[in-house]
Amino acid sequence: MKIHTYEKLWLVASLVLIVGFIATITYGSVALGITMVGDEEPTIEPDEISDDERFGEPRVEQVGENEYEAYVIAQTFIFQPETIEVPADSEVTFYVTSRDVIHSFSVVGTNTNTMVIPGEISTLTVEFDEPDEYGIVCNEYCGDFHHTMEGQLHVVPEDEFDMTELAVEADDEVEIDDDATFEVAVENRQLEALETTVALEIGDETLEEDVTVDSQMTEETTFTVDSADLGEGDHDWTVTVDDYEESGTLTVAEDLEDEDGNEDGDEGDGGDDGDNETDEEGDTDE
Amino acid sequence: MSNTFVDAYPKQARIIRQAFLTSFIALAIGAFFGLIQALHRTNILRAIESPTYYTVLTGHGVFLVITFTIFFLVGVYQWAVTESLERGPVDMRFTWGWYGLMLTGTMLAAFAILAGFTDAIDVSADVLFTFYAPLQGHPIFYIGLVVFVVGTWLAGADWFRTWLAWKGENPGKRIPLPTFMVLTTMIMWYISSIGVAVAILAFILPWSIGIVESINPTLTRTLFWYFGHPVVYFWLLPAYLMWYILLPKLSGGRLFSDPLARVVFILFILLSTPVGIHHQYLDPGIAEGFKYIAMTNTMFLLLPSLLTAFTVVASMEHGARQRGGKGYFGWLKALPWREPAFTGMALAGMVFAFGGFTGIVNAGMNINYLVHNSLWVPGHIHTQVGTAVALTFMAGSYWLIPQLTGNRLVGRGIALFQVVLWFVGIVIMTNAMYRGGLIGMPRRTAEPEYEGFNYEVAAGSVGELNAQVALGGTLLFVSTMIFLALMILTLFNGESEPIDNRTIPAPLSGPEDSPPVLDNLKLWVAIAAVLVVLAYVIPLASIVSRGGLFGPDIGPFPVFVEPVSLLIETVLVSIGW
Amino acid sequence: MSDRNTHELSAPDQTIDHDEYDPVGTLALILLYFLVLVLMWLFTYFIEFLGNDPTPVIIV
Amino acid sequence: MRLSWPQLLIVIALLIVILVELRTVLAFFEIHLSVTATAVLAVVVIGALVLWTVLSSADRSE
Repeated sequence: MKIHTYEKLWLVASLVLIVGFIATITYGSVALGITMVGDEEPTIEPDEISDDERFGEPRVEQVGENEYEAYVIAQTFIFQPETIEVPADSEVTFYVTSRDVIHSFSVVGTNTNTMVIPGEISTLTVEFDEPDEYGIVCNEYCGDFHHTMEGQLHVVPEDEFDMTELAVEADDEVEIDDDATFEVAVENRQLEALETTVALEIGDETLEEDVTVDSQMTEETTFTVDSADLGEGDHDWTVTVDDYEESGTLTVAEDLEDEDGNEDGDEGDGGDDGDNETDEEGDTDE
Repeated sequence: MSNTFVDAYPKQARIIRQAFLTSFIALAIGAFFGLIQALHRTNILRAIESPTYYTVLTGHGVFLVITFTIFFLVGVYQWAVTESLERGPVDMRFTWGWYGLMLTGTMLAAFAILAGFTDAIDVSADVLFTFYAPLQGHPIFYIGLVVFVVGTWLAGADWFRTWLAWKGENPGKRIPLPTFMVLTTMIMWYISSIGVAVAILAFILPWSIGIVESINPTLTRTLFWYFGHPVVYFWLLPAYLMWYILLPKLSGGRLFSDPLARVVFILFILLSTPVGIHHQYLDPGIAEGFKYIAMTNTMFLLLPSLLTAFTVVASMEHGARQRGGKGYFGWLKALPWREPAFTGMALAGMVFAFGGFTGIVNAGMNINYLVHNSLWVPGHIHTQVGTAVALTFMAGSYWLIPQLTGNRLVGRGIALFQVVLWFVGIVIMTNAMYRGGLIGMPRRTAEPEYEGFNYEVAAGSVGELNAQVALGGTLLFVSTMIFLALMILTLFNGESEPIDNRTIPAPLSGPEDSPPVLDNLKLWVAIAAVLVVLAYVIPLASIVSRGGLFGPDIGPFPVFVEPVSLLIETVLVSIGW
Repeated sequence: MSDRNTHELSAPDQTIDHDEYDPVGTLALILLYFLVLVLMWLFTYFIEFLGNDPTPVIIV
Repeated sequence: MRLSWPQLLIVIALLIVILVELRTVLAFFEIHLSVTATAVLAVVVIGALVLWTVLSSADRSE
């Protein structure tokens, strides 16, 4: 076969180029440890996601000193959780799966980018050094409102980050002379124990209690207020734990009208109707 | 003295004209849809609701990369086979048969897509060109695709039959180069289109009709990409054929090397298919090892294109030197830039060389994190298919249409302007697309700007990138319209003299310089089959064992669309749909 | 008028055969292309890609 | 004319392309050309080219 010398030269140069490209990619994988989304995770049935212990409640979880795992669900046309919050200087593994069609999970302006296929779980481990705010988009067409599918990723300064959750269960109305109770639950999902103070402000009273919440535990505190001290009328109250706040209003009445229709199936404590249940995250019944 | 193709083969010229006509109608609709998209996603003109954007996008993709390119391909290949074997098909009725089948398939798929514009018909297929399950289109869409693909298979069979008949009449002769290119392309197409046929016939179609309940999305996606990368070469190879066969002649020279051209096409048979997983670098459920193998295969697939670059440029240089060109770069001035067919192809080749780089980035496994599904990707597609292929087809038409009609080309100067306008338009548009992709702007979205964040633009602003996309898109649309107008005028131009001679000069280094084993097509098919088996059996087995053949219980997601604005409907009605 | 539609040259000024033809211009162009590819690759990989943190990595 | 009209057309097209790409390349080196500046630059460069081509032909025709 007759091949011109120049063409032979070009053939060699082409092979050098090709090998060079492959070498660069291999260098990235081996020396820099850049890893591809793979098949390490077992499959998951899309209609069993809600019962799954990881995806049942999409969230961020702390698994090591600076290590976190984020369980994320993509579905038409939202991400759950909508905002993911992690501390700076941490290592986060995202586990992402889809409830319906093929989506993607792409942190805009970064290499954190993966397809999300129903039945599969995409895993990506990345390091966040600096605080920042990123957008997350679905970059695979997933239906007619695909362009509205977005989320947020907040990398917050370490000292501003915690995984505390505050929930307050308080009476709405009490008859004068009865005690009003405030059940405060403080959950600490971090690995370190949380030492803090729970404070209730109502009227001009302030009640405080120091609590220590162990890792992955919930500590409950109950404040009792004598409604006679407050007097008849509406009283605003606020419960504070660190940066978290819950507030509501307590009505102290002379005589409570009997309201029938206690439709809360899940609360069987017949005595006081009109429970005011608040929850920090707002995603209760799943 | 007229010596055109239509003089020699009037019956064949007729079917080729018909294929080109179909192709150009698809081009017109596809280009119009492209204009709507360019103006919509940049928020310059929103004549449609955003959900309708995806109907338009599906149409843009299917009409341009399936109908426009493949109908043009069958036209060019019919020309190449007839011209190089110096004979027509064994039975012209069979030829019209496959054309009819392709047309029927196109009409069915087009109906399913366009019905998405109206609520009056309960049919739609807003699933885009890739139709990833569990997004579900109407069964008519899938049936249309299958019928179309079967039509192309029969077209290939027709050319093989013609070749076998020729072989009987010419024992011991080497396969003429153009026919060799046609046959090798079709072999590649047979091997690769099995993937999409299985995906549709075994899984998606039964599921869309309701015979099976569920689907394994990773499996159908992998089968799609098994076909989805080689199909890119199916669009590209007719352009290669024109670069190898027509461009040297138009430059005033001869093809530099026939043997290397054969080697290049054989490499495409061998390497086009076992690379599809490079579209799935970011897919969960496929091990990194398979991705790495696909990456090395893909990188070696650069080789035939790099070799082509040398051979084609050397053929052009040969022409320029015969025309008195001198120096290391001075010879470029001696090329026939006045000739739109030449200039269009040369510019297309230049864009292709640049776009090749962006393809290397796409092929690089881990760097895919940077660009995957970003606007970078349609940037790449528009430089490669949208220019290397489309502009070559348009430029080629300026030479071929007079050959097929016997009519002189109308407006040669305007034609020159048209190809140059395309070149400028594509660079302006894709430059913004690449830059947008690098800052993470997604592809395939009606509204790429979001509420919760802003892009960090390295240079300029998002508004500027948008303006550039819209401007480039508009220039491309105008260029397409000029092209189509010239085609129509040429079709009705009675003036027939003089038209370029149809003879193709012999290559500088002919087939006699290459070993006959290159023409042993069975051997290459066998090797290609082994490579495909090696590359795909284990990944497919793994995908099936993970997700099941019919997958987990995933409900279908029929894609419906809001009623469209009056504008589009009126336009479509006026086009005749 | 005679060759308004014939392409510019039907008959080249001279004929050059295979053995007397060295595509030096092609070689020059393609080596330039080689260089451009290498530079663009280095830029895209090491600056655009590796600078686009955070990147999924294996943490040992 | 130093360049034929088709050649002139192609050189102009190449110049437009080079300017568009040059702007991107410069931006990577923190040199930001505004759209207006680029447009002005384009007009100047292309204008100079056209003048150079056309005037030289006037010389010869005299």
